[in-house]
Amino acid sequence: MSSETCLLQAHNLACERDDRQLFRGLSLTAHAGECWQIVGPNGAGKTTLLRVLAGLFTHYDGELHWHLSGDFREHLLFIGDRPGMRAELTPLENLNWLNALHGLDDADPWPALASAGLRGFEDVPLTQLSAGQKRRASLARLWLGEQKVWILDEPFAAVDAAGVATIETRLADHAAAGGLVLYTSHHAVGSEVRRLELGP
Amino acid sequence: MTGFAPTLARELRLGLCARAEIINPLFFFLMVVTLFPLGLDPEPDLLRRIGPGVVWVAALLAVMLSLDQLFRRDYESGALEQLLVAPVALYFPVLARLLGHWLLTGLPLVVLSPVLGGLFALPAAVLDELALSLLLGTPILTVVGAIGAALTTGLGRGGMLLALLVLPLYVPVLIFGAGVVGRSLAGYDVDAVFALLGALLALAVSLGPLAVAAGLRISSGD
Amino acid sequence: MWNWLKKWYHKLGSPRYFYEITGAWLPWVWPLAVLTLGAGLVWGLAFAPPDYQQGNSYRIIFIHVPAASAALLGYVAMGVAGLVALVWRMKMAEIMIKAIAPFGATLAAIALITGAIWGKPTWGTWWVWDARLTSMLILLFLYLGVIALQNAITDPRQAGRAAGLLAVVGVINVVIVKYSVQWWNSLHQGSTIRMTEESTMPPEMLTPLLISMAGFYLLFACIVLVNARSEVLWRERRANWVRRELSNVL
Amino acid sequence: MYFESFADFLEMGRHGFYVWTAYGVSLALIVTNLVAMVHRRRQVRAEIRRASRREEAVENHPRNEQSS
Repeated sequence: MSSETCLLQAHNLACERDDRQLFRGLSLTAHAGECWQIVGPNGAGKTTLLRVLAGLFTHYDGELHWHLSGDFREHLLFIGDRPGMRAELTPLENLNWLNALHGLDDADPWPALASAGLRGFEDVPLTQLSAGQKRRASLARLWLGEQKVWILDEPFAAVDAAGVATIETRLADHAAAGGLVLYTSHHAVGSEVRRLELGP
Repeated sequence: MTGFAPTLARELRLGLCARAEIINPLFFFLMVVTLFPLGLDPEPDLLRRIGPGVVWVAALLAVMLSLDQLFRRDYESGALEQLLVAPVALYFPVLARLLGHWLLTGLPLVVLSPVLGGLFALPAAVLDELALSLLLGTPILTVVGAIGAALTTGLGRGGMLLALLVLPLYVPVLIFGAGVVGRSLAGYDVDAVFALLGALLALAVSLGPLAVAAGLRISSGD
Repeated sequence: MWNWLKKWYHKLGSPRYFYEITGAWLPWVWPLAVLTLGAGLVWGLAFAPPDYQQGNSYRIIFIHVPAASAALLGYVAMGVAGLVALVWRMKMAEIMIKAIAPFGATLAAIALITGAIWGKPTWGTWWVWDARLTSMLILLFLYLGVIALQNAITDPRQAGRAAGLLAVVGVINVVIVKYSVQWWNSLHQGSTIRMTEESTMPPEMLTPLLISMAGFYLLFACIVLVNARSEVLWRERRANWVRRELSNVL
Repeated sequence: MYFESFADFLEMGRHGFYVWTAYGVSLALIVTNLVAMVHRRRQVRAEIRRASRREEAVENHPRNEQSS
């Protein structure tokens, strides 16, 4: 992987949360086209690391550089452990809001929701959807934007086997198309996924 | 692409489907105001003197209580996280959020205030000044209260803490707001006080959302 | 001068250096504070002449005015520390807010209590809705707000930054409150009831007042520095310089 | 010294009660702060020493399965 496709350089990251050392001396160089699986026992700081990479959590030591043009958040799709959507609203309303925030005004949420397996549930308030369906609603964004970097926290949680397969192929396609995927899960996507171990 | 319009649209939609959030502050406002004549003495001269102050304190408490849950569901659902990760200056979505919330809670108080003014035997001439003072004042209360709400979002039950943080910040607004009607009842000219309220409003609208944005970042772990 | 200030700003910004340098200052500042405060109060209580109108009750001024001005100065300092904590993300600034708040609130309470007690012989009532006393009451609530917020948040960094933001907003509010309360006060009972302005005081009363003011500021500085140093040790307890510092010091 | 005698100093022409109450309350509040300050200082130092002693104990002779 040549250096100019290097998207992320993290050097000697260390994070302490509530008096516990989560991780220390963590370095990571990620290039376009790669898919990173972040593994580690519960409480090892996987979610915290994702939030550090997404710029949501800034109390860490060490250096972190995104080699992306302009505001790195323009190229970032972050789906955290929470759905990121208001339960009172329908997937359509939520996605329209999220698209507008990311300047994707022309992106059509209908096909994306269909690919995420929510055909027929597009305008049902999230409160009436199952946990798996709620997860699919937030994962519908994988088919919406053209953000280069995806940071996903447990994307396969509460998703059935069929859903796992579709998401898996989507992640692989995105990496193959020159994107970068960083996700936490115990489920490996394809053979050449790179693993980042956290924990003691 | 400032995120203002979509957030305002979303906020109004959210507000309308959670109708209780609109009605509760209104009922609270009505009830608190009716307590005073019961607790004191319904004699018109007394009511006229305490009227503006009572209406203003009730409005102030109603706005503050409606703010306690302002960002909580956004925080718990992760929507707040998405707002922080979006490539957008937080000022605009926050301003839209506050405007939406004010339209659903502050404005109804303004519309209702002449009725309550009547309960306190306030002369008709003063009622429009009361309404105007609330029209200028309630947005300030919303913005300043939102700073406290942003800071207590991450905490479980912010209620009492929010009051402790925000009530001292409400004092100048209360003094000038209630003072307007008091002064005009006493026959003085009140343009200067309206100007002061307007100045506070300008300060709140311009700097407030920045403080709210900073508060939201801090509450979500920044 | 400017880069001298910047040098000190960065040096004091590092908790370890702050701990060491203030450790050297404290043995000198403590006696200075006690002496100045003692001298100011004793002079004001025993040697200054009584006020021709109020008699001896005005001697309360030697504790009321210094406490009030130190409380206000403390809040402004907290506001500045809050700004530094937010903009430059300096850990030391957060620690300073935590160190200033408790004694600042105490000083505001002292100013209130002494002001109220002073009102009794002078105007016959325990509480007077005087502009300065009312502003001091609101300042006390602002202090309590910062302390309450800090205790409500468990994560120290988050608590520090949240308190910092509240302190910055509070400082802006203190200025507005001061003028709005003065306007409100002039509105309702005219300005007949006013605490004696210290500027019109004769020198034999003004000198002890200024000395006890200096005494209060020094005492405030000492308490803040000691609290800040304890907080530095606690926040840096995982660092080995803290372990070394404590292991050889018995 | 403005006052003739120490008793007169305490009396302060019928204002003594107010002056000394004000000073007494203020002194009490200041002393509480000083006591809290010293207590916090000792508590922090003791806790850190205890923590470092505990860690040394674990490092020197780990008592769990590694040693068996």
